[in-house]
Amino acid sequence: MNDKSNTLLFVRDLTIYYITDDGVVKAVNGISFDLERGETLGLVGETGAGKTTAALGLMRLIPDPPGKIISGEIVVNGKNILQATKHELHGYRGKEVSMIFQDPMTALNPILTVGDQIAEVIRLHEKMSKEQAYKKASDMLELVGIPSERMSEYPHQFSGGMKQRVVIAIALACNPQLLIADEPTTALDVTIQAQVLALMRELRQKYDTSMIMITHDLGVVTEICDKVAIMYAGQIVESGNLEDIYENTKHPYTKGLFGSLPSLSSKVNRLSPIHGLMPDPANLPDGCAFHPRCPNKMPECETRCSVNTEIESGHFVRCLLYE
Amino acid sequence: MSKLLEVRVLKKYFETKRGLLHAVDGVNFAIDEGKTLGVVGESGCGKSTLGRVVIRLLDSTDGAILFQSKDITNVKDKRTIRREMQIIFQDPFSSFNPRMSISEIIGEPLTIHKMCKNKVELKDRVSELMDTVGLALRLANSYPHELDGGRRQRIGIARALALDPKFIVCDEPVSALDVSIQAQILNLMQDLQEQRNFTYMFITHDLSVVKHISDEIMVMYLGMIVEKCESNELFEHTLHPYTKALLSAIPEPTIKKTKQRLLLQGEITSPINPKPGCRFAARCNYACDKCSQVTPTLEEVSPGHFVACHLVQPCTIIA
Amino acid sequence: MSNKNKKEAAKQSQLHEVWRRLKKNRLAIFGLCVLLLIILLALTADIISPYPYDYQDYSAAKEFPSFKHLFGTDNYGRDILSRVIYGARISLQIGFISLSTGALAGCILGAIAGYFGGAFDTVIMRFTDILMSIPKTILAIAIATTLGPGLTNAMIAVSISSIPNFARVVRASTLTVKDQEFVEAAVSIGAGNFRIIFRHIFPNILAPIIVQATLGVGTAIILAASLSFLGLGIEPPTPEWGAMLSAARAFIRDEWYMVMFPGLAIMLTVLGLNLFGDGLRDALDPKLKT
Amino acid sequence: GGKGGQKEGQDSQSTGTESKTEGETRSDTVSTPEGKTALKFALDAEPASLDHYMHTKQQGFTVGTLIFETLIKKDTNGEYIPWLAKEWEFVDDTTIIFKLRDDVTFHDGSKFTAEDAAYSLALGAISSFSKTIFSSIDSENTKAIDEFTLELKLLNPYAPIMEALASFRGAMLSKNARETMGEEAYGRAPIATGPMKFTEWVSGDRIEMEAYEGYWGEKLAFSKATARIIVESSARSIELETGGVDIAMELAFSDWERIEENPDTVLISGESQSSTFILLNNSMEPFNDIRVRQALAYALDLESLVDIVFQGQATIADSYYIPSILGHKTVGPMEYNPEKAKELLAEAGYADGLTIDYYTYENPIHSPVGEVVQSMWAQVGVTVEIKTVDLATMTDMNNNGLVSVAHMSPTVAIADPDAALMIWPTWRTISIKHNDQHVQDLLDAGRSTYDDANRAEIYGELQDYLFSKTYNIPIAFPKAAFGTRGNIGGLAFAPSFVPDLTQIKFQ
Amino acid sequence: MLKFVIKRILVTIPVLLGVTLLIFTMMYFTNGDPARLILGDEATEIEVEVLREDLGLNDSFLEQYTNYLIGVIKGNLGTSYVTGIPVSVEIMDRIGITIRLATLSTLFAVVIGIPAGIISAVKQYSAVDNITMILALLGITMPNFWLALMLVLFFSVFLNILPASGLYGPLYYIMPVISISAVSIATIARMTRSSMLEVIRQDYIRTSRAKGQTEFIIIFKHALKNALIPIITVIGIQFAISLGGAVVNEQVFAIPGLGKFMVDAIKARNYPVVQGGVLVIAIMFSILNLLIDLLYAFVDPRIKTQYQKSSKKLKIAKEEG
Ligand SMILES: Nc1ncnc2c1ncn2[C@@H]1O[C@H](COP(=O)(O)OP(=O)(O)OP(=O)(O)O)[C@@H](O)[C@H]1O
Ligand SMILES: Nc1ncnc2c1ncn2[C@@H]1O[C@H](COP(=O)(O)OP(=O)(O)OP(=O)(O)O)[C@@H](O)[C@H]1O
Ligand SMILES: [Mg+2]
Ligand SMILES: [Mg+2]
Repeated sequence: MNDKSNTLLFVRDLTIYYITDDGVVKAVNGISFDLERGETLGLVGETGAGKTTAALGLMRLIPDPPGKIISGEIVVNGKNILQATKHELHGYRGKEVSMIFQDPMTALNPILTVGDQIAEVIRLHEKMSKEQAYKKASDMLELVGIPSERMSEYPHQFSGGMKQRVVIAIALACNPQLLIADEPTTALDVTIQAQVLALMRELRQKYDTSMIMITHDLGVVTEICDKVAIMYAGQIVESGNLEDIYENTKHPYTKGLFGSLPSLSSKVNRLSPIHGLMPDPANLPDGCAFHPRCPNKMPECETRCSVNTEIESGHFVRCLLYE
Repeated sequence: MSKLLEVRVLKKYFETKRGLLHAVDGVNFAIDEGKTLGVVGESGCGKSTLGRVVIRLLDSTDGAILFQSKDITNVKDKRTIRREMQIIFQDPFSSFNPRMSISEIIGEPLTIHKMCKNKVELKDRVSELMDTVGLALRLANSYPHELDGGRRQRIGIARALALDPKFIVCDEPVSALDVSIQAQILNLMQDLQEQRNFTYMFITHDLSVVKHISDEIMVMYLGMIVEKCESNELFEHTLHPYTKALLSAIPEPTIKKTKQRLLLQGEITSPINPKPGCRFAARCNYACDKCSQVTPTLEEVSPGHFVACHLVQPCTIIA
Repeated sequence: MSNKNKKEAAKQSQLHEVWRRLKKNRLAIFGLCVLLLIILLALTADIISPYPYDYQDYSAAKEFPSFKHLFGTDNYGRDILSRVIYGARISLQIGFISLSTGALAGCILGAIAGYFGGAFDTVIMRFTDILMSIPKTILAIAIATTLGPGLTNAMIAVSISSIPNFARVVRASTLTVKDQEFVEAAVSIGAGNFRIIFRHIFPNILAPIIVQATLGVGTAIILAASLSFLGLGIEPPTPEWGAMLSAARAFIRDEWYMVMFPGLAIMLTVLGLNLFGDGLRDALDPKLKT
Repeated sequence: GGKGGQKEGQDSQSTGTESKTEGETRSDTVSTPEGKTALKFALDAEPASLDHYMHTKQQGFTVGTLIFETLIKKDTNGEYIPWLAKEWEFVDDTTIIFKLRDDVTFHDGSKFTAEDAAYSLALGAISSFSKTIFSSIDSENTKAIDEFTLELKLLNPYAPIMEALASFRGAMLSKNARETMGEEAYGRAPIATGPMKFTEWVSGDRIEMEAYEGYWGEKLAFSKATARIIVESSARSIELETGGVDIAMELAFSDWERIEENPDTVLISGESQSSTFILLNNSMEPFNDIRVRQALAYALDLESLVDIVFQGQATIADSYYIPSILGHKTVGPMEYNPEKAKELLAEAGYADGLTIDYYTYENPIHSPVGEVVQSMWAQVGVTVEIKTVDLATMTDMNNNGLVSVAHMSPTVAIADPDAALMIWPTWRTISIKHNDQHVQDLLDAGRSTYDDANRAEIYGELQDYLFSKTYNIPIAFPKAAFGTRGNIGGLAFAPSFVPDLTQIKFQ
Repeated sequence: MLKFVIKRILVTIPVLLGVTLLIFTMMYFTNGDPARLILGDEATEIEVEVLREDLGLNDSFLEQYTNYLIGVIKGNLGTSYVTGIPVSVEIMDRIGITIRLATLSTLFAVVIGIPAGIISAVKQYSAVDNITMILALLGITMPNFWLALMLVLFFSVFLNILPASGLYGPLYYIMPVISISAVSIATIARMTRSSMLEVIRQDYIRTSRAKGQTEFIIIFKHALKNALIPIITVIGIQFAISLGGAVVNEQVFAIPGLGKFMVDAIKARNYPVVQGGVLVIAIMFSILNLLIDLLYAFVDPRIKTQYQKSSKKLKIAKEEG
């Protein structure tokens, strides 16, 4: 915090709702976090926790209607993105911040060649001739481990892992300062996932890109992240560096997550899952959103939601137990 | 302990536009009653196909399936098979008819097999089943789309249980679920197994899950078994290079262990008209000439531990 | 008993859901109202139409619309309003009956082709290819000529020419539904083909069928009207709208109202059907609406 | 589509040479008659052939009047005048000698000779399309005596022979051309002696002709003629009004008034040679009962019917053919008396009503007659079910005697009572099926009598007899009209619906 | 690709056979004797019988059909009963007009319909969208012949600026093209709209937004081409309909096209013409379908590889659309 210049991203109280016919879906409820240059944040949460929504919010890509950014602040390089004009956004997206979407199978345009799609983003943000852009695109392709001869092939001629690598190449083509990766490996097999993760690690180092890694896999986080934020029902319930979260778990939800995981190293007869289900974001319970499932529930939890408490330097927990 | 199911040189080929797809190619294994056989492997390696062929949802191309020592490979009347062998599907979203209510879905097998004398009995049975899998009775008239994934998977289990089968193929029943829900379901399945002595064939691509639930594990690669042994043995004495790679690729949710990684090159090759030789050879870091010429067979290298790899069993085959 | 009631309630709630979505679509509701109004006219034609549809008042031939004859009279002195109202009965009858028989045949063929595949599929699809290789109007005219004139035969002609569309829609939907796991699940619990087709596949492909049908009724009405226009439809004095148009077209220059009102009637009916059908499609398939 | 495309291209070119461009033609017809050299007329149907021994379509005859010529013609006073034949002489009741012109050539340049004339007339006798008129010709013995002398032999005395020869039905063909081309090809590209020669036939669209340079007679006012086929009656009249055509045939009744009132157009109308009546199948229940037939006749309010169906453009039929034809005698009409009709029906055993099928085909006159008759007969308890069939089905059913009631509106081919009574011979397949030998006897007698007074008497008796029997119900003698642009002159009304286009003068 | 084309052509042969058999059977069982119709009702039974024999109408069903087929294989479609002209010649006379009219109408529909659909989709729920879609609906719901009559009434009668009938110059095409294309415009616009809406929701569109691409390029480069498959399908269907189904328009505008010709032939029991016409239309349809399939490959590389890999079952994409 003291060295403000090194902070790339600064998010405060970001709140995003989807206003649908069936009610207001409170997908993201006031999340705040910072990201330094070169740092990787893991954003972990179960389905529907609001991870993708938060990421789209950072890109200003929330589908509107029905999505609405209700309040908050997103500052990238000192600029408030929520106030940016359309024109500024075109320069921002893909150049300063780029995003890898959840499903590599559908993220590529099926009728354009892979080369076209990489070159497109280069031509948009860098003053280059067509030839130069294609040259750079082929370099990018090589970089992610695909022979550049395959530039003129179409996405359907690629396997899932290769497509994901193309998506990564597109995201990195303009050397963005921040890369948001939305579950980039969920759709892939473990062996391929390992390849892709290795590649991302390598590239992140090479370009010194900051990264937000969205996942629901606590294993993936340890592979690539410096910091972790655990999301539950649109809120960050616990955040800190890897050690804080993995070794010094505080929030009952985070504990529950770890208890639910079958482990390779130790054999347990039964897992100890969290009971119940994630609440419907259109109909969140009063008080702490986790209280209906919480083993440590206190009467107060039903009425009041805790504030974010910093229990150690950089380790935040949002739970009344630690307030 | 008796063998409930035995499979011999089972093959399943699909005709496709591009050629013959060897989805399952000469698989041998047996499952003891009351045990769980875990099947792991990458996407497309033939796990689901194997599961379906075993319970005769698909007809096999070749080989034999023995259930309770009876050859059921070509039995025409599948009614008894259906009652003895059931399946739980991966996708809790598409495995239910969206136009049927929960009670109708669970009651359907009972109706088809005329296992209830009247409506009242049917209703009672359905309530019982719902109770068993932990579904609240008030959901009886709901529709699947109104429920979350975890509950839906419980419906799937209840439907499979309805006919009181001995053997259940679980085709990635938890892959689509969040970890917290996944744990609930896994516990339920284990409870049921203990209570009713079910035999599971548990298909998954998640090694930690398979380790947690299985007694024996079978690793598949492109339609073939590459390694098969008792669960702990597999993790302690991994023999096949593919299994090794698989294990090392799993990101573990701990920050203590720094494990040595074994990255595979390239991706899974096409199962269409495969050439002779080890199917893993193209990606294998240790492959030699022989690997690309001779197909390794599954050999027992230590008691109960089977491997199909030339490097592990060098003396068994003469080129 | 209470279970049954609840079950009904649950089924209704699905319908409810569709209805709720539909209600929000103002155009669809407008279409539905138009449609209901026309159906009402058709049902109560005997009561509400001011004159019998075939009453010829020679002294009042070709009268301009007035309070006595709101839509004017035709060249036989028949009240055009009454004929348009009775015409609703005929046209809706043609539209609905011919379409539903065509749809039924098409659905059965399509389901067989899609579900069983193989030779069935080839034969049935070639058959629809054949029907589709002949322009609809010409096919309908050929059938109508072969069968001879008359309401029933016109309906047969229209319904045969609507078979291929349904067969195709149903086949395509069957193919997608067939590959879903719940069908396999039904096989796994021992369900037979019949049960699978009617209990599992059909209810799930109903939406495209209903939509196709709603839109198809409009097409059927227009096709039947074209047949009448070409002289192959309905026998006089049946007030079929197309036949009215056809007979009136000689008078288009001076007695434009003779052409105008039956034309508007067709347009309004088909418009209602289309608006409703479009709305229904959106309501049945919420995915389509962003 | 290469071929079609080419054709179209050529057409617009060839029209272009004649009258610059299409647009200008249109304005030509509207305002400037000077220099106008092309005639465009609209037909209501496409003839299958232009060879008049291959069809009976008046549309084909209309075009034919420009291409073909007859041996003799009839002038406005009703006198027969020489045409291709210079003179003729009745040798006896069954032999006529014709002296032909020697300066006539066919469009292919060959000479028109007695050989061609004999061939044409013999053909008329055997063609199924003209038999009714020419069946009396002795096709074996009709022959050329020398190059320009023709001997016409009749099998029996036949009074209407001169009328028939003067009508278009007796037009001359080229023996050589027809035999070498084949009858069908000849019909699609005829070669004859007329002032215009055939140039092109765009199937479904138009027939084009141009002036024949070697024509023996007076040149026509136009050097190019186009017959367009426009089936929709409203489209035809619109084309006339907007100047797209010079003449429109077969105008719908509803258009007459407007054409007449339009200063740019002229309506040429008059009594036609057609008559319209309801056919009853006399060999079928219940029409074999005269009481039923009469009842049906009494139940018709002909005045209203004529008003509605013909929009006043017809007279109520008072007999079995039109007054302008020899021997017409007013015998009807049957009075409108629904009470009497009911009585008769009751007498015949149909007090509780009767259901009959009425056959009609889609046609601007047929359907309305059916609808009005249906409504009128309903008043006396007769339920009529109208069956709209197409011509093919109707013909078929007629052959098999299955048509119970139908409406018919034939146009008499030649202005002679024998032709006018063409539906009455007992051998006819038309569904009148009266089988009355007395009718046949009278017809035979009339046919073979040359003396007009005697003939008139015979036909008078026949009309009385037919009326007493009510084998059918005459309804109306409709008028006919065609419209022309204001600058078309010289065109006389043609009761036969086949106007003599050669008379046209531009004003 | 060539292999694909050849296979496709081979597949159409049974369909064409089926078409001839179907029409033949229908005509065989139709009332009405062509011979009697040709000769008129003044001809005697004997004459009719002779003609029937000549035309081969007295042969058995099978004989007639095989004779017909043999003729077709030899390239002989028979001669028209009515005019005696070879059917192929008669059809060639008309096919040009029909194709030209259908092409113009379809082009017109495409030029109007696709932009209208795009605007509608991009401005979903706006006034422009609503108006366009209501107009499109009117286009579909208006009976074709009624529209044709109204056009004539307005443009030829009241305004007298367009010729009422015939096809003798550019001006003559205006009204037929409008009235034939009304339905096509509407259908294409609606299909474009819904297909665009579908595509706009896809992930790859979001990807290109994330790249910072401008909306204009996203719509025209990324979305439109992807949305094109179902649009091409309806364009094809509409083209096919106007090729054979413009009967009523042809009647109203006195256009000597194939449709009206066929209807007249059916009414006149002119069997060779009916058969030949239907066969030719069916052939045109299959050529059209083939062209459309090839167009798919041109638009969508996935389909192209599919064709290259195999020639079987390629209609999937089309049927889904
Ligand atoms: N377009 C939308 N309209 C309405 N609700 C939406 C929309 N997109 C997402 N939501 C809802 O917002 C909530 C958060 O969704 P989001 O996609 O951000 O979750 P996620 O954490 O990314 O989940 P996953 O792990 O499944 O990707 C969910 O309840 C979802 O149903
Ligand atoms: N009905 C079928 N027709 C043709 N090929 C099939 C069919 N079903 C499966 N296959 C092919 O057989 C192979 C094995 O498929 P299978 O579904 O058994 O794999 P899997 O191991 O279950 O994969 P996943 O983990 O993705 O479920 C795959 O290549 C698949 O494409
Ligand atoms: Mg997400
Ligand atoms: Mg599987």
